[in-house]
Amino acid sequence: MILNRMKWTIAFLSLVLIGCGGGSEERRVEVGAREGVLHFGNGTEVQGLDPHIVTGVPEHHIVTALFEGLTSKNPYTLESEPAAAKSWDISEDGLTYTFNLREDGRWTNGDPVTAEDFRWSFERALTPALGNQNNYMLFPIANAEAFANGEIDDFKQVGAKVIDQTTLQVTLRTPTPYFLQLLDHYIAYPVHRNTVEAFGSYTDRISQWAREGNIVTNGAFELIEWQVNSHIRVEKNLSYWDAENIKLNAIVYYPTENLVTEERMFRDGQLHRTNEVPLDKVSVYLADDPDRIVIAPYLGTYYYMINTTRKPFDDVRVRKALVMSIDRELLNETVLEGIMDPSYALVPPGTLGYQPPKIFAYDPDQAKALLAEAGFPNGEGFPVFELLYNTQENHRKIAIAIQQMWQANLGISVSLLNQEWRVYLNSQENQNYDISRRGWIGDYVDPNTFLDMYITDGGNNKTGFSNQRYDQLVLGEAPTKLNQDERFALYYEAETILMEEVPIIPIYTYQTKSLRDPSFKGAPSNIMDHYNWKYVYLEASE
Amino acid sequence: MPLLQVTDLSVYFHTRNGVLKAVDGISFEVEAGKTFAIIGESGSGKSVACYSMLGLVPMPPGKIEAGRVLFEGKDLLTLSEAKLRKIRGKGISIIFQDPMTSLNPFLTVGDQLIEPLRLHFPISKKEAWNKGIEILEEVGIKNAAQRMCSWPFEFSGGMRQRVVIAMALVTEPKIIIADEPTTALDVTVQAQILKLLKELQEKRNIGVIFISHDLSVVADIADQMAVMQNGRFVEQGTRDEIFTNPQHDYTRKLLAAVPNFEKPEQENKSEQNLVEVESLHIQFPSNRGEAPIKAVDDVSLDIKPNEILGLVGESGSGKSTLGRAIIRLLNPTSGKIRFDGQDITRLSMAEMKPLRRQMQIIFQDPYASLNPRMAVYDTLAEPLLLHKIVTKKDLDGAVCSLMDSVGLSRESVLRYPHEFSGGQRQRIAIGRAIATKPGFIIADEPVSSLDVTIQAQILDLLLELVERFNLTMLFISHDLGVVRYLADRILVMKEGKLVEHGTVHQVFNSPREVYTQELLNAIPGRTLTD
Amino acid sequence: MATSTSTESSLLAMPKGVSLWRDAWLRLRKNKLAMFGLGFLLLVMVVCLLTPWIAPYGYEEQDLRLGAVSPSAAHWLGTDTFGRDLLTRILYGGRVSLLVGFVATAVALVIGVAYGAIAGYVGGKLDAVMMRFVDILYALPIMIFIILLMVVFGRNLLLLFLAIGAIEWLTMARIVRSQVQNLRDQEFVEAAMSLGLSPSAIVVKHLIPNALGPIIVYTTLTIPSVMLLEAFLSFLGLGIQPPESSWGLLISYGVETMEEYPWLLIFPGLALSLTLFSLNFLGDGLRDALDPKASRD
Amino acid sequence: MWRFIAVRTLQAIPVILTVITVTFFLVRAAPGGPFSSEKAVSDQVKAALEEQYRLDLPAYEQYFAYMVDLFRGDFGPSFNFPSRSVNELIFQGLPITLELGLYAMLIAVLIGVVAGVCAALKPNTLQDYIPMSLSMIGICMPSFLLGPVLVLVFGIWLDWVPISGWGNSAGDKLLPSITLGAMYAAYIARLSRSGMLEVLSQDYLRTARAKGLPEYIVIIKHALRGGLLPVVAYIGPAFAGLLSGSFVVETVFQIPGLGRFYVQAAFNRDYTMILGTTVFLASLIVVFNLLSDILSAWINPRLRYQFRK
Repeated sequence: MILNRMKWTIAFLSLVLIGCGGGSEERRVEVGAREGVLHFGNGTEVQGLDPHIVTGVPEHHIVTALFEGLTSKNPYTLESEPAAAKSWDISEDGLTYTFNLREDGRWTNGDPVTAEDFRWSFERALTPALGNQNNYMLFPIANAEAFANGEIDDFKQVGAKVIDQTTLQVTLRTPTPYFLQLLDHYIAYPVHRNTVEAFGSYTDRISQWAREGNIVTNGAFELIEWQVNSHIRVEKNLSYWDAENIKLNAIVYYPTENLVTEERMFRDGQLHRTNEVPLDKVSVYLADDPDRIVIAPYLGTYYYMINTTRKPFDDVRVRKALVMSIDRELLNETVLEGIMDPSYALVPPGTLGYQPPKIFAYDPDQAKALLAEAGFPNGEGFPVFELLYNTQENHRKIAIAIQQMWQANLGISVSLLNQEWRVYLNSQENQNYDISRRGWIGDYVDPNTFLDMYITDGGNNKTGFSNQRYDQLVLGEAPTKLNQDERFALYYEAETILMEEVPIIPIYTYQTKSLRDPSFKGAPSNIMDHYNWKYVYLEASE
Repeated sequence: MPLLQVTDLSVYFHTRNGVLKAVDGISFEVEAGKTFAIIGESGSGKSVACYSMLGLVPMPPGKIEAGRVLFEGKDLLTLSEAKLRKIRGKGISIIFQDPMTSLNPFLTVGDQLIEPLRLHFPISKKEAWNKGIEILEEVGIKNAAQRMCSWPFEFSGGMRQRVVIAMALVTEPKIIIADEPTTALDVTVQAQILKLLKELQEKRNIGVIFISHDLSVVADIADQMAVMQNGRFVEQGTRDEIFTNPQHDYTRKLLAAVPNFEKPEQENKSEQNLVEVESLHIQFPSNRGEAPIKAVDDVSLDIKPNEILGLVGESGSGKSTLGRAIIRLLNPTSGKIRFDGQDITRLSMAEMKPLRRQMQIIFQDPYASLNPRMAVYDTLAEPLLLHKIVTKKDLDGAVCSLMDSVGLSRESVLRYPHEFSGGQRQRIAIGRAIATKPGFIIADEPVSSLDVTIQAQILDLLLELVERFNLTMLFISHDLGVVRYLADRILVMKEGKLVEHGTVHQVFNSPREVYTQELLNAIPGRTLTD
Repeated sequence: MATSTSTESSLLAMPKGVSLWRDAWLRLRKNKLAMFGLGFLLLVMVVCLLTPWIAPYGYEEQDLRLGAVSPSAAHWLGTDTFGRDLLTRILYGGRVSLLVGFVATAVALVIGVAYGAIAGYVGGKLDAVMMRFVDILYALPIMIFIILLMVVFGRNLLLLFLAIGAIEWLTMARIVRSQVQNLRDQEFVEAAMSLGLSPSAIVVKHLIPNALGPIIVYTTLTIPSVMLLEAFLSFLGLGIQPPESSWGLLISYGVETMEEYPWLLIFPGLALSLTLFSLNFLGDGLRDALDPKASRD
Repeated sequence: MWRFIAVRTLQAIPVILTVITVTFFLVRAAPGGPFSSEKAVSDQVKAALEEQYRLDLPAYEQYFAYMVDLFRGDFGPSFNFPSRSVNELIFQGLPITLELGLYAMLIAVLIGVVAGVCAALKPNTLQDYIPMSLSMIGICMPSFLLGPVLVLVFGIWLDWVPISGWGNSAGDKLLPSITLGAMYAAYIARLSRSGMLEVLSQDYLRTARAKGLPEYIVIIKHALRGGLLPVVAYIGPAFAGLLSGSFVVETVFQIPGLGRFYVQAAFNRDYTMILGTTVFLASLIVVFNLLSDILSAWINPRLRYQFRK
């Protein structure tokens, strides 16, 4: 009697399980393609939308849709294109840029976009009280650095002048060929003054202005909905001056921290594009579904930095031995599924045609010899040291492989130290590490964004490396050269010094890898992994 | 035509270690309005016989080997489960032994009472509720309507048994099986319950099967009787036949076990008291609002060396609380306690330790007073080692001699409490109490939950130990008959106050208090002794 | 009662005081399922102990070219994405997981039982304060607590086990407390008091043995949850550092590639669940063996 | 009854206050602050950041300022999401996690009790071993394993059920609830089995049978109430454990619940968010312990009697 009552409840339970799942209704991706709504996997959750406060790449994808700087980047050539500024002209000495704004530039609340908006936005971005972590990118503007460090407090001395309502004149500290590229970074985007000041002082980080319902923007799309950890939806901004040429009706961004979950969502047809691809799945997609996976070079280098202030890493021979005993080809073929390019220098090859020097190669015997020369014949007496990396699937795999290579080739033992993100950053800031993983993505397409890191006591130089000649070349001579070839020659010489001293161990040049639905068009892969939302469109595949 | 006719019923239990013949061919009849009593010690199969008739014995391991049980023309043993259920609780219902556990603690009394009604008769909840109130009043529960909604734990033992009886009667059954209904109750309450059963039986002309191990209880109410041993009726007949000339020696042994002997007067010359208690007050905080409960209210007494003082009173009179206070298991609210001349009222635990050796206690429930996970050896060895009475090496000898002195076989020293019968466990508890050779022992109702025959043996053991180790004992009990057998002097306690004291002879023959007289009348089996 | 014929001398020779465990062992032997459980556990422990000698490969030994291959003659259980032999990884991982399981549970057991027994026996104000302290510990954010411990004390396994143990004892304390509270009013406790036993003796000799049933059941539930908590922490980078690993960690990596390399998930999963099943059967058997009444059939 | 609730809530206040204080300083002791970033940051910028979030004040001053805000019910701004306040994020995340927890516990109780009662009715037979071994799976299979397996089988291969999101498509609440509930179902199965075994040996069941009640009424009406007391006592504290436990499920199924905020905050050193979620966790623990005590009292009147003391 009691038994069949139990059976009855179990039967009911399984019925519920079957009943509620319908057949495979139309996938979200197909619906999106038809309605022009892009579903975009965006990586970690976006911290905010205020261009002068946020820092990460996920924010970049959204802010570039909502706001528009003076220039924008052509996704195919990465050249600067007119955006809020109709046109501009540069003085011969390359120091003065005059921008002519569009008359029909409008904010979403109808106000016109004026030169004063840009001037005031530069001032806000550089005001020390705001604590903008990206403000160093505006330092090429005359006196910008002095204003940002609080040495001067009158913004009039800074080289940004309003000529008239639609003309803005910017004067630089030294001629900077890549300055136009800086202007399409969101640090240089305008913000709507009245909106910002309606919600508190313009230097308040904690303010409600940059949220759905309050935010006023001047870009191709406007913010409709933002549910934290769930999704952000932006729709075509009809009052945008170039609205007719916008092909997408809406974009929905999803926070997809977990690579594996993101890949499953893609396979379930919920995303047009994923932010990343788990390494183990790369070979599967390359084999079975090649047209859904896109791998493209990326302006970034994955390297290890060595703390040269610590014994025995102060000896350049030890550093050279470490660098030469890593078989990058093997590492690439196996652990990295053959999709990354081994790198032997800091600057990624082909950055606007610049080719970095290649001084060393994989040579375990010479490495062993150098180590013996340095007093550690096949590794005896070499202290156990820690290889630090932050918790992430790919870093773990690479670290394990390299640990094995050093062990096999040099006979030295390495203990892997896997630290949680903030602890890892803290260890790096206080230079409390032996060897640590490091990655750097260029802010703009120019060797300088890499080489200016390792000047003596540079903010990002945590290796203790210092070389006068190097500083002289990067800070002194290169910026003065207008001609690109001359400048690149100086950079080449500087990088050669860097690679001889080897405070860093380059491992591979970044490649972006993402899964894409065939209907996702107008987003060519480029080394900045930059999406220009005016070019992107969806084609319903038959 | 008898209501119920049972002819050579036998029920065997097929367990892993062989077949146990619980009931081996018994036959009897029950007439309307008459009581058929079955007497036997625990384990004699008397309960199994009655329960198997209603299919309440789990089969397997039990199995009805043979027999016929005719009730209203149908043989119960061959009925299907569904048909048998129609009779259970309607034609025949049962009153169980321990009221504390036979009521569902999670349902109100009313719900449990009307349950059989709603099951067997098509009547509405309201009607059933009223019928329930009626039956509660009939079994003597005051303001029954209100009590219907209260919970079982809010009733005293006696009240609960009345509810169980009401539950059995509410469906107006033809036959009631009463399985030792009063064994777990105080003597006075037992008397009231037996009187109630008698009245209800005559009023409703019900046939009653009364199971018991206590001849004196059965003497008052049985019409027909049978003495059962190891599954068989060794003797059967009317009450007078059995009591006047018992044929079987087992029956004679049962009759002899009824305590009616009075301890001869002994003069106790020593002036000096072992224990003196002066105006002792013990109060427990009641829940908010009402005044604190006065468990012991201004009691003074003294106990002379190797005297047995009987402390008698109903449950709830505070006698156990007094006992525990004297050996400082409880802290009294006020008053003085002196032991062997020393004031021990306010001693700290450390200071009490040496004295602990002097005084010990024996509890009522043999199942709860021994640590289930400690072998008998360790239970006896613990006091010996704690008070360093013997050294490690001759510990075994001491334990064995203790076993001998309480009459237990040495081989069983390594076994666990659950492997012993109630009587044997009480012997272990006594062994533990005398291990430290104490001067003073408190026996808190040591025999109340034992069969009558076992009771007699334990009482004899206690008397022998008092003699041999010249102990002084405070014997607490609700049963005057037992106290009379053992005590030199008697104190009677009622609601925390001492109402009477005197020698055994004085109290039994010329009680001064009305309450004491009531207690005396409640002793079962008066008809036997007079 | 069956009469035994052992003479008085042999009877007395037996060690006293440990009879509870000796009897429990006699009863446990009769329970086939518990014996299977105990057997399998011992097998796993012995194998894990001998790992350095019997493991076919070094646990760090990589063959990057090989990558992940399914079970073959060379590698009985196949290899992981680094070409490391999975069987070796499971053996070494077993050492860590069992160590975590038993040490952390032991810590939880000792603190939990002591804390719960004191709170249960003393009762009143102290009990209320102690229980509120437990509530506080329940509410503290475990993640931060672990991050702090890991960073302040550096990277050793023992520390990880102690940290995990320090989290798991809370529920054990609660269970022991309610058991002790029920037992405290039993008459055999009053009898022990009247003997003059000190409160600590009463708790240790009388109360805790009678609370062993639920304690054992909960212990057999703590071990799996401790192992999985270790995996969760290591997965987040707060626990075991590569290239070492534990069953939990192997499973969490296996999950990510379960479609391409299913054996990376199945074998560690089997190892863990078989061990936990046998642990569970042993636990049930032990609880019945320690409860003299239960096993008398 | 109300007096008991009042006493318990009074007792809870010092508990929650202590939790806040301990967490407040514990969090600051952990290395790496909310603003440490990969790119080097100039001192002026760092000073400005700290000044905006009052991190430049000495710790105890920060503490008092925080407590003053707290009493006004303001949990402060989230460090990690500058344009959002902690209150807002919690009120967005909490209902979702509670709903997930409720469904999970519902499933756990349903499966657990059925399995436990089945096993208890015929101990040490197949009908006992099968449910108990199945429940063991719930213990051995952690949510970070069970979740992906369910998604793979039911979500992708069979495509019966959506594999992510919460509430925006039918049936997307099913898999996460099962994943979270599985472990609790295992515990509840074992608890209800031992609870039922204990009750089935009681005398009052024999009384019920003697009344002629059919077996299943005896079990459901009389045995179940007493048998499930240990389960009720377990559910209270277990429910509070759901918050941190739900992190894995929320990550695997893309659910914007509080569990995810809770762990994100820990990793981002979002002090105010950590404190906010911890305060809610502490009050959840107090509330659910209280609820389970009240429910136990509702079942077991003797406990209700103690309330009046």
